[in-house]
Amino acid sequence: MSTTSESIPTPAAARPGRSSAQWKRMLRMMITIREFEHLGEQEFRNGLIRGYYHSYAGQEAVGVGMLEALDPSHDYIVDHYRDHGHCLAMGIDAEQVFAELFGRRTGVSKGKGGSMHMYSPDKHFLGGDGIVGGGISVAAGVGMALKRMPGKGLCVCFFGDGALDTGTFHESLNLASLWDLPVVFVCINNQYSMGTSLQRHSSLSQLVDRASGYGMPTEQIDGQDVGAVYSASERIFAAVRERQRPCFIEALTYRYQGHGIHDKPLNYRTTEEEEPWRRRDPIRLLSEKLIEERQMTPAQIEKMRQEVTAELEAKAERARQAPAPEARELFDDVMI
Amino acid sequence: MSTTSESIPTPAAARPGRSSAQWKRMLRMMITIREFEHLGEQEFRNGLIRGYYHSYAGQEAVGVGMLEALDPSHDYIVDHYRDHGHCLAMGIDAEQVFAELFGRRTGVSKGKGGSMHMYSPDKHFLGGDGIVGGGISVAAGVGMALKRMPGKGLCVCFFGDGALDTGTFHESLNLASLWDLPVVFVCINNQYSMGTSLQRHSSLSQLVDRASGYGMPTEQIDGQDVGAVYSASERIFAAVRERQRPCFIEALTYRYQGHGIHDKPLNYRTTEEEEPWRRRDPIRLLSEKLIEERQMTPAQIEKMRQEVTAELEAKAERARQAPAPEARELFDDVMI
Amino acid sequence: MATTAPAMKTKKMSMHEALNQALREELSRDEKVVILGEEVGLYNGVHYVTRGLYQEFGKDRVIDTPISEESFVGVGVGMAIMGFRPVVEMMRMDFSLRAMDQIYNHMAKIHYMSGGHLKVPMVLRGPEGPGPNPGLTAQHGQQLTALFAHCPGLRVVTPATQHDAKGMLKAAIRSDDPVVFLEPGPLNNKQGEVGEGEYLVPLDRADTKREGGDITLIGYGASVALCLQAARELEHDGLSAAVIDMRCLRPLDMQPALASVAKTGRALIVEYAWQSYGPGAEIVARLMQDAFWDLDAPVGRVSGKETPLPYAANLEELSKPQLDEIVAKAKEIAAA
Amino acid sequence: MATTAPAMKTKKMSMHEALNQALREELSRDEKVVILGEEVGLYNGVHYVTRGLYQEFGKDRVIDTPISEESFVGVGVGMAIMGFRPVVEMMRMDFSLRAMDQIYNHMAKIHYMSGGHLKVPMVLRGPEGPGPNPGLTAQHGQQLTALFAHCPGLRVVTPATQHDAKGMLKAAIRSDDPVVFLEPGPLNNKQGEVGEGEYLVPLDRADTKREGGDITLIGYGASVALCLQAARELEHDGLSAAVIDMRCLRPLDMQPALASVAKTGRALIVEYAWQSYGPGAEIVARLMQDAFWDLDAPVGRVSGKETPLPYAANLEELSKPQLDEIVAKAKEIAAA
Ligand SMILES: Cc1ncc(C[n+]2csc(CCOP(=O)(O)OP(=O)(O)O)c2C)c(N)n1
Ligand SMILES: Cc1ncc(C[n+]2csc(CCOP(=O)(O)OP(=O)(O)O)c2C)c(N)n1
Ligand SMILES: [Mg+2]
Ligand SMILES: [Mg+2]
Repeated sequence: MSTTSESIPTPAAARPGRSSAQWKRMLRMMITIREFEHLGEQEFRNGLIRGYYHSYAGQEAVGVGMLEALDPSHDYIVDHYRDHGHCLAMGIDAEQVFAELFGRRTGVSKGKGGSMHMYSPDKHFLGGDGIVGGGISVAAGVGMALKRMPGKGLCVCFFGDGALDTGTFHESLNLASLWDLPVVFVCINNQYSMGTSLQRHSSLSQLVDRASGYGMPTEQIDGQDVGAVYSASERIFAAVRERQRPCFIEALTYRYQGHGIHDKPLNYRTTEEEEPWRRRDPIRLLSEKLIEERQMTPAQIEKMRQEVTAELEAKAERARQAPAPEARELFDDVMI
Repeated sequence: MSTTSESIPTPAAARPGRSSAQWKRMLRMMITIREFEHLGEQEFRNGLIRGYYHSYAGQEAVGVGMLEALDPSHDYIVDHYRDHGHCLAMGIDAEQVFAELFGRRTGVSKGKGGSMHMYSPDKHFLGGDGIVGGGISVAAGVGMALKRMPGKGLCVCFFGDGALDTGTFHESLNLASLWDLPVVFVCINNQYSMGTSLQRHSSLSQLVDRASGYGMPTEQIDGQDVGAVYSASERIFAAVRERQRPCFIEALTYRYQGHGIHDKPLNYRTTEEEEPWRRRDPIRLLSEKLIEERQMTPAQIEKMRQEVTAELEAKAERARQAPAPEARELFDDVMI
Repeated sequence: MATTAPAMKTKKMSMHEALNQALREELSRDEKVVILGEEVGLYNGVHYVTRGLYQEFGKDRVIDTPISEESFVGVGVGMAIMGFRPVVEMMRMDFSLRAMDQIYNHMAKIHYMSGGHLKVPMVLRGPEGPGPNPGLTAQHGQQLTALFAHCPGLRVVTPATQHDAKGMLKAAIRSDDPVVFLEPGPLNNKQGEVGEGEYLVPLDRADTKREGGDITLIGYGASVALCLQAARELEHDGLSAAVIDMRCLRPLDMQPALASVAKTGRALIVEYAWQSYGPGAEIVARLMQDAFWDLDAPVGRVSGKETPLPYAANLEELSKPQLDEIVAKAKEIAAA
Repeated sequence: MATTAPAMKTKKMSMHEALNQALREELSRDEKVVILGEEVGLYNGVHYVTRGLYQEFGKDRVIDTPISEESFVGVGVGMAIMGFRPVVEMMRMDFSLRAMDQIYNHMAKIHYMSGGHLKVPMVLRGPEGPGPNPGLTAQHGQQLTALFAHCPGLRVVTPATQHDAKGMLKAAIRSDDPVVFLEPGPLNNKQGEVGEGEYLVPLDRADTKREGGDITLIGYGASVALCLQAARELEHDGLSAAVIDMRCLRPLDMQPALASVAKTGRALIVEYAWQSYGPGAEIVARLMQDAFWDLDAPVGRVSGKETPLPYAANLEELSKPQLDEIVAKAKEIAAA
């Protein structure tokens, strides 16, 4: 058994520095996600997407920085329902994600899953999940599997601040610590559980403190700064791999849109509250850094954005043209 | 929101000192429970009691010390399945408890509930519960009610160390803290969750640490020393009443018998491990203190034990003679 | 108590408005009534049922909860045994899967286990099935009616009209039994006439929605509207169909269905639930038992397709009971 | 695959020994098989099913879990989607109420939601119903069969003989579908002949246990023995009763029951489950659909009484399906 006072060490294996190509890749991915969500929300309003739409806009640095640090051949992720951004960052083709949202059989879940239920085992993406906290124990199970497999793979599990109120979060952290599992539990603290602010749903304001009862290292990170996320993730992943022990990360961020597409956040929060977060927009922060360091010019960034948008629009169009599932597919894959 | 570093203050209202009568009452109750369980286990072996039998032997000081500090007209308790001792300490007639165990209609639950499902709202005893952790949220609900009622009543909720592994424990502590409920959560840490030692089921060995994520005061108490339990309870209950905030208590103790009557604890623990706990037997500790302080002689204590046993045997006999429920009662109280 | 007293003044409104009226009237009438649930307060309720109540009755009567379904159902149980009348909302009934232990083992059983000493006058309510909006997908649009209806100790009801929704919810809140009140999701936003002011609709009476001589169509919740539609279609084919709204599933009132089948000799059950082991099976079994000698043809069932709810629009539509299926099946049964 | 190949060498053993053999053989055969559950390891299993396996296969294959049912079922799901074959024990199936979200929303649906990309080859198993020992009371002796059988995506099976128990559990472990394997509690300690060595019993075939010309008695799990007893009694009255063991409840194999009813024209379902919305209702509904014209009398049901399981010995006994009830009902149906 371990104590709560552990901190996460920097193991020898942590890779130093990053290349310009890497910064640009991360910028491009963040822009891709932002523009993807923008197009997606439009298509929802056009009626092509139905049901739920949970935008990742504003939170891009968390997923992009963290998944950039993965070992793509051995690591896995288990996600919650706000999953489009993580799909893209895991390398799933945007066309397949659009196709899923449009209910096409070319979708990543063959049109059966929809927005919250994307799956791509090929890309080591083991699902969005519509149940708050529903994936946390599944991630522990993936950790159990990885521990029994070669390659020192780890599992990154994403969930929101609201998920800390579900019992399974606590059960799973206890299991992961007790069993020494290589799982990184990542709470994306965007300050709200649907329309309920942190103050109104959590007994403690620092969510790292709510994960303090399991003898695993915890760390709060700046979820707006993709570089900070990446550095912390590299260090933490290396430690988890080496020690074969779980850890808990709280990434501080903010969602720009409502909880889902029908939600109007100004019903429960103010523009004054939003403003400082928007000033520290993750895309803006990285853009400014790259401009300042003369790695990119504003024009180059704008060109990147336009390229990304054009590419996404083409993919969306191909997804639109793809066929719906055939009626007989209704009963496929209920059982084997 | 509060921080985790709160400690429990001593409010002005805490009553000082205790009378000799009080010590004797607590001793008598601890002996009553010990002898009750002894008789009960015998009756199980005789076939009169069926199903489950979870003995409280060894843990008497926790319930007796704590419930002695209650305000019987306003406070309530919600219990787990190891509930015979708490029933007696709440003033339920042993005859009714025996009758329940014997499946008689004069039982405290009319013979419908059995060992784990004793209920006596008159005595403010709101149930044993067969589901580990099942009563914890119910206790939070009782706290919600008490908060809306006059009298500054509080709810004491008992559960074992194993219950800390259930999600609902964590959910309920968050709710109780968020909503400022007058609930005292008492973990009776008897070192085992059935046959699984603390080390094998809990990621942390100090259970107070596992309750540290909810912004409520926590305290570890010596569950073998009824005086210590009583003093701590008086102080803590007064604070909970005054502040209208929950708190968490870990009472360190040990169960002498197996988990249930069929369990042989020496299959998973040793007499060497048991020995120091038996040396600090709660009845022995208090007896020694009273003898030392010349409040009682050994002969008086032995006499007390004999009286208690005779009384219990008479009650058991009356319970044996009581009628079983009538067949038509099978369908009574399914619905109103 | 008549469902639509002809003399009653009515007003057109949606089902969520009718439910909202019921809650408002009961909150005003009895201060022991409280509402608990996710986003029921400040956010005004995701499906609008609690709209305005937080503003009107304040945060101590309309209580926003964290995402802790198991435990806030338990809080409801705790308040109920203390004499309050909690109305606990599941944002969607799917999430009650998290609370099944509290529902089955506590809410339903405490009255019996306590030998009738405790009552649990609470209501668990929320929308079920594939609606109001399309695209709810597999974890949000299930109709789990049968899970509740199977459990002794619960009353389980589901209204099919706006008028019944109001009168039945008021009756549910006043019931001393625990009630599971299932709101047909597909009807949430649908308009209908609702009686003004005070009236109750009994919780143990099925309702004949339409008389007919050739076949009896039997539905509950959202499928009653399908039955009525089918009955109109069948008229064109010269078939006169009765429509029975089962409305009260536990205890199940078979009287109107039996009376109708005595005339028609033929029956078809229509339901959104999955067929195998769904509520329709029990209705068939009861017709087998009590109407066998009246039947001129086997009773049929048209149910939801036995798959998780798929996302793609065409598959989702196919997964629901189809009007043409119902009509075709009714004709087949009538011709047999 | 025949259930009892006449040529097979058999040995007399209890059902828990048969299950234990199945587990041992599968653990030896396939290193992807792991066992998870409370007290399954060091403690040797509360109902002896996992006896000796921890010693033989070690703590990485036979894994003791804390009391975290929701989450260790989720761990099973996570391991299964990674290619392991977890066998997750519920100490009693009652406790699976804590895990219903994982069972319904994850274990059962991931295959479908992922468009078939992921498989969930896991087994959830444990004892259900009022046994092996008496006095289990309301929260420990429920038969919740119907809750599982209603859920698309699951296979749900329950053996009635020691021989089937072994062969079906082995088949369940090798199935690529998620399987809920319900062990009849009342049979756990009962002896019977079990085939030696390797054999599988299919998961989609009901079984004719006895041929008969006058009435078809239909049971599943523990009630099959009651049917056989009743059939012997009925012989004295000159009635020849067939007995069908439904065994595979999802998908439900009606073929043997239909074949028998085609001969007898009369049927009676016997079950321990609560009648309303219980498994028997679906069997009746399927007979209505596919055997209506063969039936000479309404199909009857003798079920568990619709109350929480009471404690008192006489009431507990009355709450179960009674032999004389079955015989009387069978005679009534045969005479109708
Ligand atoms: C068990 C369960 N309860 C309720 C919901 C409805 N719901 C969906 S998301 C959500 C809020 C979750 O907030 P958070 O975990 O902070 O994630 P975020 O949306 O902020 O990313 C709620 C209440 C659900 N999906 N599952
Ligand atoms: C939800 C649930 N899971 C499992 C069980 C079986 N069970 C009963 S008591 C117990 C151990 C509990 O230990 P602890 O909470 O420490 O209480 P103690 O018995 O030591 O007083 C277990 C596993 C149960 N009753 N409920
Ligand atoms: Mg959030
Ligand atoms: Mg313990």
